[in-house]
Amino acid sequence: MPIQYYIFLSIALFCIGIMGTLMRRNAIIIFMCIELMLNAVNLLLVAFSKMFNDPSSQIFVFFIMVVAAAEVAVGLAIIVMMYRKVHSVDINILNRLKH
Amino acid sequence: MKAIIAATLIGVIMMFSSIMLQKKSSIHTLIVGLLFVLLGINIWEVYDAHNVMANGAQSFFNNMLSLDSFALWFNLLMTGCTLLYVLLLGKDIARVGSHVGEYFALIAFILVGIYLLSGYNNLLILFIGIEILSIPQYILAGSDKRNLKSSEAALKYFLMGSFSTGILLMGITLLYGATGTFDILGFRMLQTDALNPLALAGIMFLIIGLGFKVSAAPMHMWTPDVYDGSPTPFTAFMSTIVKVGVFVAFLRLFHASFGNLSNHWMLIIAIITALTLLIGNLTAVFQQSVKRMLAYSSIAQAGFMLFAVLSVNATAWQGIIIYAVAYSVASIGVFAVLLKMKDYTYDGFNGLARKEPMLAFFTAIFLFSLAGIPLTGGFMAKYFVLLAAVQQGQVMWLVIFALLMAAVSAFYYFRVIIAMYFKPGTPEFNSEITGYDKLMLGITCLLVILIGVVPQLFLNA
Amino acid sequence: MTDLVYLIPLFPLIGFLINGLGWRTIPKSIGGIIGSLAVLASFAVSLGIFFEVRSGVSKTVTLFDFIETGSLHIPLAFQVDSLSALFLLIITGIGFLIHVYSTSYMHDDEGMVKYFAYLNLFVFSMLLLVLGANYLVMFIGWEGVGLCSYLLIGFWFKNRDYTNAAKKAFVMNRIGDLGFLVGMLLILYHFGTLTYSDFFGQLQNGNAPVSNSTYNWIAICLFIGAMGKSAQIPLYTWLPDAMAGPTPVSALIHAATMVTAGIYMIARSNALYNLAPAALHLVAWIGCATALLAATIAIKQYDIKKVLAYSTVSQLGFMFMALGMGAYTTAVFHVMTHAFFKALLFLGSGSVIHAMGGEQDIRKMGGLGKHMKITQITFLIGCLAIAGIPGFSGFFSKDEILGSTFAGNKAIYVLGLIGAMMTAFYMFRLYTLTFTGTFRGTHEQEHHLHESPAAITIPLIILAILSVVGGYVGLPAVISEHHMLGSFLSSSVTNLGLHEMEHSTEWMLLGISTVVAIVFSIAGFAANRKPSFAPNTGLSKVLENKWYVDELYDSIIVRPITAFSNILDRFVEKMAIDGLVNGIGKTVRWGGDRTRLLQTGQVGFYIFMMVIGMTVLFAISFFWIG
Amino acid sequence: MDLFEILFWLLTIMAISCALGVVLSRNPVNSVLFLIATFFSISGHYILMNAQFLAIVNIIVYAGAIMVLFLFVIMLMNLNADVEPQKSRLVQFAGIISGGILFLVILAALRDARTHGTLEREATDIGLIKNLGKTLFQNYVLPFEISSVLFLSAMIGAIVIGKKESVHPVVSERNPHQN
Repeated sequence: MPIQYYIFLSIALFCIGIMGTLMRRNAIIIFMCIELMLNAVNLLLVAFSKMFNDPSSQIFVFFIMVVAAAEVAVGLAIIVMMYRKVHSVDINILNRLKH
Repeated sequence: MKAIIAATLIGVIMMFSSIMLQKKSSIHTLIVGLLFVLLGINIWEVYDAHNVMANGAQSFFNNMLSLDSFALWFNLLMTGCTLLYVLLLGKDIARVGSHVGEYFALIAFILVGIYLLSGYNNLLILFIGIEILSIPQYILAGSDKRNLKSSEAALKYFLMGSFSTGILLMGITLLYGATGTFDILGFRMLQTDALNPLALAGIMFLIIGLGFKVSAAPMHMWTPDVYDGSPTPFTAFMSTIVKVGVFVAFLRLFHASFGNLSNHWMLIIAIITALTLLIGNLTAVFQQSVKRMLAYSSIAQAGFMLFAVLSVNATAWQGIIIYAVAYSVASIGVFAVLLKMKDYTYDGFNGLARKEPMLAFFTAIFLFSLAGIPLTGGFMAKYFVLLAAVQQGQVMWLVIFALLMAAVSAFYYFRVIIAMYFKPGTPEFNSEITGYDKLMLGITCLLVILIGVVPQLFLNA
Repeated sequence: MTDLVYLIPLFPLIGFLINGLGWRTIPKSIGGIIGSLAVLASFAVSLGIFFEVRSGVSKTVTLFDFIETGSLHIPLAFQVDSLSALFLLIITGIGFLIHVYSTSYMHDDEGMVKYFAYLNLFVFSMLLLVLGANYLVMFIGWEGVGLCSYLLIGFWFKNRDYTNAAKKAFVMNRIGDLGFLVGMLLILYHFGTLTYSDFFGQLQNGNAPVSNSTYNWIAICLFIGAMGKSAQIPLYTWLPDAMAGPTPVSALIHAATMVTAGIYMIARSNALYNLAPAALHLVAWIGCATALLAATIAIKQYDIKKVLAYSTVSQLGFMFMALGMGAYTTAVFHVMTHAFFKALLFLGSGSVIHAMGGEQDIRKMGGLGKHMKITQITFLIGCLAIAGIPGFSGFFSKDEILGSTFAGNKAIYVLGLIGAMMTAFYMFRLYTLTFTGTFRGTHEQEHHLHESPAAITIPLIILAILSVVGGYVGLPAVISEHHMLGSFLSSSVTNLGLHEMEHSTEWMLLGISTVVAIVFSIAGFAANRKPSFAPNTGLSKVLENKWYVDELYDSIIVRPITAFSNILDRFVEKMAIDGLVNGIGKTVRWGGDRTRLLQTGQVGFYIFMMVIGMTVLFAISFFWIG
Repeated sequence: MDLFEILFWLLTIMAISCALGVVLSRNPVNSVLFLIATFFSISGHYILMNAQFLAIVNIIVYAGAIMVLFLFVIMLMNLNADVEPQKSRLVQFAGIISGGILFLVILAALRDARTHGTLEREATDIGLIKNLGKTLFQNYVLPFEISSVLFLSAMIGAIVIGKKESVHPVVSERNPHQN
């Protein structure tokens, strides 16, 4: 099976993630779309790992998951903090900082 | 390597310090002491590197990290800048919120990230380094919990930052797909005449991802909002030391790995540079708040630092060091003064020269440096990076454009000076300006001039 | 002695540091003495170096390395040769006199010590500019003088106009500096060095791998820098506005320092300009246009300092005319004589303003000669010198300039001659309105009129003597075979080959200049004997006037000239040049405003912009480059 | 078309349609569920490519831990379709268009990628825990150690951001442009 299949699948998932970040207003959904982008990357890495027969990219995937977990902890904390203040997770209300 | 371990330990110690120590001032004293120790360790490492290895780089852990003399020297300078930062702004950091020990711990962890970024040899370390740099920044941005702007800045920074991390990762993956390695020296095997599209796409994604972190246009839009919303002491840190840390990572990757592919990415970075300079400078002219002006000007300054990335030669490395130090020191100085002021608008500075002539004088020197007036560090810094670009020789149009933009930059920096010296008014201060403040600002000022007069001192010859 | 050259800039720097750091504690008189002594010490060293250079010494003193990267190596080095030695003398000598003058002039100002600190910094920057052995050091001094002028012009910062003038000066200078920087980078790119000796050496060997157009471009870029500093079209408007500063500062800027920087730079780069004929043409024509434009504007001005300011611009135009002819030593000669008489005139006007209690409008003066004899006589000497009356210094240098233009380009010669006419005219207009006739101010002012103290008059007298004898170092060839200044400078400056003129031609030129100067001086004097300042002098009023000569002068000379002057003043300066400068500012503002609007505060929009940017960059890299 | 390919296409269609479900569904809870489904199909791909360990980790860490966290937060905030505001049609359209264009551009760029690499059908053992563990602790021990710093900072972050600010006199940073 040519590697292109996986490249295209992964790019497709990645772009769906990007579309999601552009289309949604809910911060949590946006964050989820970003997780989707990361998963697209993971998938591609695993495919390359198979192609090169090299475990190092699987290790990389492992680290991406680790980092994502840490990021989720911080990110959800920030979102909850924001929610406690404005009782909404709508990013469109975040425009006090414009000038 | 010792410094990385030491910085981690400092972070851990600071984590516990807020439980152990009751008074904020003792936490401040502790971090200053520990940073001095860290500086000592850095100096030791640099000295060691001079003695033990003749020009060779020390590589660690299967070539994950290679601390050559450049990296060690850069780490030393950044530690020095952080120390200066803590000395100047320590009290203001303590005023942000109640988790003082934690803030300093995060700053120490960010230093670990910078150490990794200056010497990484593997894209995995680049990725982890950038994350170690970013996650504490999200937290610092949102650390002033009484202030909605701060939370807003944190959320924005977080969402956009993780988005750009995704892009960075995609770049790394595509490069891996083209070469089968994460080792940055392994990318040298890419051929310039028949470049694999996977590699080219990977490089593009990397440019975008790293460009976001250094706030290059069009990935810059988070910068003003985040820098404006974050608590000012942390804005000072994020816009200076952290940013130049990422620049070194940028430089390292593009020079060591993609140096011979420069005809593929040079134009792209040149376009980005031009856009960054244009947007940063033009928008900064318009701001009414000095803090926001500094946020925009940090975009403009990033445009100049991009010249170092553009020009693949030895001068660029010297340029980035000088730029990193000159820009960081002068900016931290301005922020230190800004933090003293009650009113962050230009009008808040009216008449400062009458009331606090020393303060005004120091501020003027810092601003001169940022605007690139000769005999200050900023001039030498700009000179070095532009020199590198001229030696490269392919982007003369951009150099001329950059000079034009440097002229524009004088507009907004000098507005502060005009307010301080030429306008009547009585500025109000947040806190009393003590002799200690003046002393520290004086030292900072001296450093700025020293960089401008004897830049060789700051280059590890 | 030449090894001690670093002392020359060091003394003013020390003076600056002492006065600058202690301006709150140091008493006024001490601050003035420190400032003056610092410059005097530099003058002493400069004198020593001058004599050594005269005996043929010329060397480069390197202090330490600024930049050291691979092949490139830029030291902080000082160049000691005849050109820099001469400028050193002018700067420190006249600078010292101005310092002495300032001790009295600024005595009532509360910020006097700060003022002296700035003054010393100014002298320091100028010395750095002149002494540097490479373009980088020159540039550092170059920016330095710009900065100091900004500080000094804005010195009396209570008035908002003054800060605007300061800002204008700074921005105009920045534009010029930009040109200089680009020129510098071009040199660096093509020749890999910024050091004069290396650069000129490569030029003279003629084996530099660059085309003629490159020489021209570099030369033009450098000239843009000179345009900014030396106030040439279109970057001159800052200079008259810069009159907002204290009068001694004007003297310093106009006579000894700052504005001569451009001349110095081009004279220094003579090896480059000799290879760039197109650039030389540009220099000559810009100089010529500036000389004429500024002279016509000067005729209409009523502010004593504004007249002098425009006359400086005009005289600088003359110097650039000489430079454009490749007669670098001539330009330097005029720099020297101009330094003497312009310093004299400015200090004299300062004395007048002092006596008038701050009044600068010549319509409210008149008859001051009765009250202040020394000022009057010295001012008259200055006027005679600048007008080019034979025997005074300005005559020799101006004649030499006109001679070179006659040999090089007849059209410029004619225009230059017109400029010289107008110079004589407006200077005597100024003199007549100020010192002769009856007093037109208030009684209170008249009561207050007095001669200035010795600290003011002594510098005036010294400068008056110099204005008379200063020209004798460069006698015309018909009078003396030996041109002292020319042969002194020949070791460092090579003039473009001039055509030897026949003696008869030269006598003729001398005669023409003399006649022009005298006739128009008298015209200026006569036309303003009985001044009337009605904005529109109706024909009836002219007819009423019984002075037949006046009427003649008025209709033949004065009215056309004033009409022309009005046009230039109103359209060229106000609309074209100011419009251009303001237009740039407006464009910047407009663009900034637009980009500012993009900052909507919406995360979604920011990411959207990022994605768009990403798409475009991808498209460029794959479908355009690759 | 053999079993391998059938599985590949099945998982691919599932992944893409579930990903679209994440983006398009109005109810946040549905989005989370779609995302979990996407992760499952991606895990399926991992197993196809003999990355068994990662497949398990992906399910445990992502679907099991991270997504549950998301779900908790969403439940906590009581967000549902009625509450969630929608972007205007124009913005949504622009999002789809720009994302689509980016996809097409990248696709066109990589169309003629000269990597004729293929994925072998034979099972390899690089994805086994034993192999990965060896690589991790031989070659990648530095990142492994260093990521502890990351966790420490994330932990501090949770404390700093999550903990209520203690009430004590602090000089608030006043900025006239705040409001």
